Amino acid sequence: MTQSEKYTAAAYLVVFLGVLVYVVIIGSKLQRLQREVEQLVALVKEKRTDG
Amino acid sequence: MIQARALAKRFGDRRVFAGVDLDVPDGGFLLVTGPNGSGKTTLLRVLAGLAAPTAGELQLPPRHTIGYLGHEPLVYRELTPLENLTLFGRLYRLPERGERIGMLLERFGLWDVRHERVSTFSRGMQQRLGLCRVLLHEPTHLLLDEPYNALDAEGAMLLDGIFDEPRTWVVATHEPERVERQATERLAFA
Amino acid sequence: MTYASDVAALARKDLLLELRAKETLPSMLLFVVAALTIFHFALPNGTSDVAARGLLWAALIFTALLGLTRAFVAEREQSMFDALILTPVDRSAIWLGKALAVFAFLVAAEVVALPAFAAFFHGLNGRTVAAVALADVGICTVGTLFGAMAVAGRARELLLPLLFLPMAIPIVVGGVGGFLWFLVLYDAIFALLSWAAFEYVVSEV
Amino acid sequence: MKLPVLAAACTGLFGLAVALAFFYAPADADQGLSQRIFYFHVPLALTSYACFGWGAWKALKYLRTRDERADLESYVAVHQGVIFGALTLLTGSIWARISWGVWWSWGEDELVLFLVLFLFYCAYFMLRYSVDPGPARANMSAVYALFGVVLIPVSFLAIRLSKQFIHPRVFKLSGPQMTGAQFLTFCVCLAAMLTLFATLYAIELAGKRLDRSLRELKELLTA
Repeated sequence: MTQSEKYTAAAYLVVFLGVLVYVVIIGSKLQRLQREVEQLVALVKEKRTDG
Repeated sequence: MIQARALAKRFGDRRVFAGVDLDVPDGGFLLVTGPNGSGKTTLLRVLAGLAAPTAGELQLPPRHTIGYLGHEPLVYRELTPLENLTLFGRLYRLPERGERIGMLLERFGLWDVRHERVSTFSRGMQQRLGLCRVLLHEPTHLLLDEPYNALDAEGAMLLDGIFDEPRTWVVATHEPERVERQATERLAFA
Repeated sequence: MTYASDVAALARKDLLLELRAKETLPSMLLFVVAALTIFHFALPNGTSDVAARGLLWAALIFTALLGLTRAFVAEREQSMFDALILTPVDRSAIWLGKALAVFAFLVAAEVVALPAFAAFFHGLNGRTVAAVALADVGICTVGTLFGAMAVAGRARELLLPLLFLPMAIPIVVGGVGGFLWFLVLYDAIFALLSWAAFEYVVSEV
Repeated sequence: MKLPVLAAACTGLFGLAVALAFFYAPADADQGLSQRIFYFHVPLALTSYACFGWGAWKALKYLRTRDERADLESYVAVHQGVIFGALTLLTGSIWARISWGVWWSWGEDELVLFLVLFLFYCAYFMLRYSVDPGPARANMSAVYALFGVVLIPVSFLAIRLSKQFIHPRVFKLSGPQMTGAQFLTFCVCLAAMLTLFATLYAIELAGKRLDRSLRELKELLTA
């Protein structure tokens, strides 16, 4: 692989990694939202029992 | 005339107030009561056209007929009373400014200090200048937020006199006794 | 006619406030001369004329930034935006009044800076002076609008340079290169946009 | 329903784009393989413009209708624009490294324009973080996004002008004088990027709306 071919591959890799990092961030956000939903469900249950 | 239907306001997630319905006819007197931080100030700012409601319908009179006085006197501290009132007189396009400014300063006991900077004034004197600014353009609708708060005894007595003038009032206070007799409508904030 | 008199009243108020406080203008004057002095040492002798002129523009942009950061401090700290918005005055008059006041301060600073530049570095040709005048218009129109935005934020001294400097890049290019037509184009486009947009920046209604 | 279709189209187009870029498009005469970066770098730049344009369009819609959703959409679009902008700068600097052996070249108009826009739109987020949420912040963000879009042609013209006195260079007319095959590959790559924008935009928007309604729900429950 010549020098410029390595760089070309690197460029495509950079784009792929960029998108991958973005998807991972969105994934962690979804997990946080999932935890929040569970908290809310617990809250409603707790309100329902002593309501 | 001030009218509102299902008025609501939120700051980000915090809900300040919701479902507020108002009907203040001309000459009416709406008394808004409630503890500090219950949304009175925000409601008055919305009614004065200084803040946008998050939801609900709102009918407001034209801007030049509204007078609003909040916790701040809304005058430039580095200018003198005369300079402040002259500036606002010009911005409100008042024809014979000089007379009216002189009369107001006289009435609120600020005539002798008309050339001194507002920054040298006591809190009570600043609030009285705020009242001069509010009354300068003879608004038909007056929105006062905790008017007695920063006023000294003399200022409070002057304010009592003003409430008898035929205008449409909206007054927010957490000690309503002083204006109880004039109130035609009430709105209590929890 | 009332629009012009509103703008005049507001601009006079700002000049009066400055006359009273005497903060913004002295600091701009000292800043620009100090900056030029520092640039003198920063430049190895015998550098090209373009390099020196480039530094003049850098000094002018940051001096203007100083004035713009101070522009709405009185309105923000004494919540005077509320008072001004309550009046039946067109909101863009508030912007134009303030822009004219800042323009006056900037020109006053330049009346000292340009001769100093001519003395410190090489001479000054008419083209550069014309470019400076045109650039001032662009700086004050856009800068005043962004000043009103920055003052609403928490870290306003940090925010204004971030908002304003990217917009100043075309001004510097036009200035250093002496493309007067480009500066006129920039001024026309962004003065109009700032004039129309100011209302949304100061009031929620 | 829209999201899976978008995601499928996006992956399909990307697969096709990479295949075309590496195997179908004929190698460029002088630049050889490195010219392949062109098929990602330029579409990234154009998509970034599209993001900022979309953000400005939504900003205008917000100023007209004062609808909170438009403010959110404008924010997400600008956010996407900055991400695509960053990728453009990275691939551009790699391309400069191959072609001229330097990591950054002021001679390349588009790269410099992207640097200016990148600085400008990063300040957009500084503005949003430093002003409290509410109509005032939405108004200012909308005005700023509109300024950004007007800044694109103005600063492009400025950079073109700056070439005359910084280091005059004969202009490189990088228009589409590509061969038929190259142009087809370019269009597929562009389509892939735009779909990627649409997909990520839809995902992030859904996430933000979910976040907002969850907070509202929490507030109702705890109030």
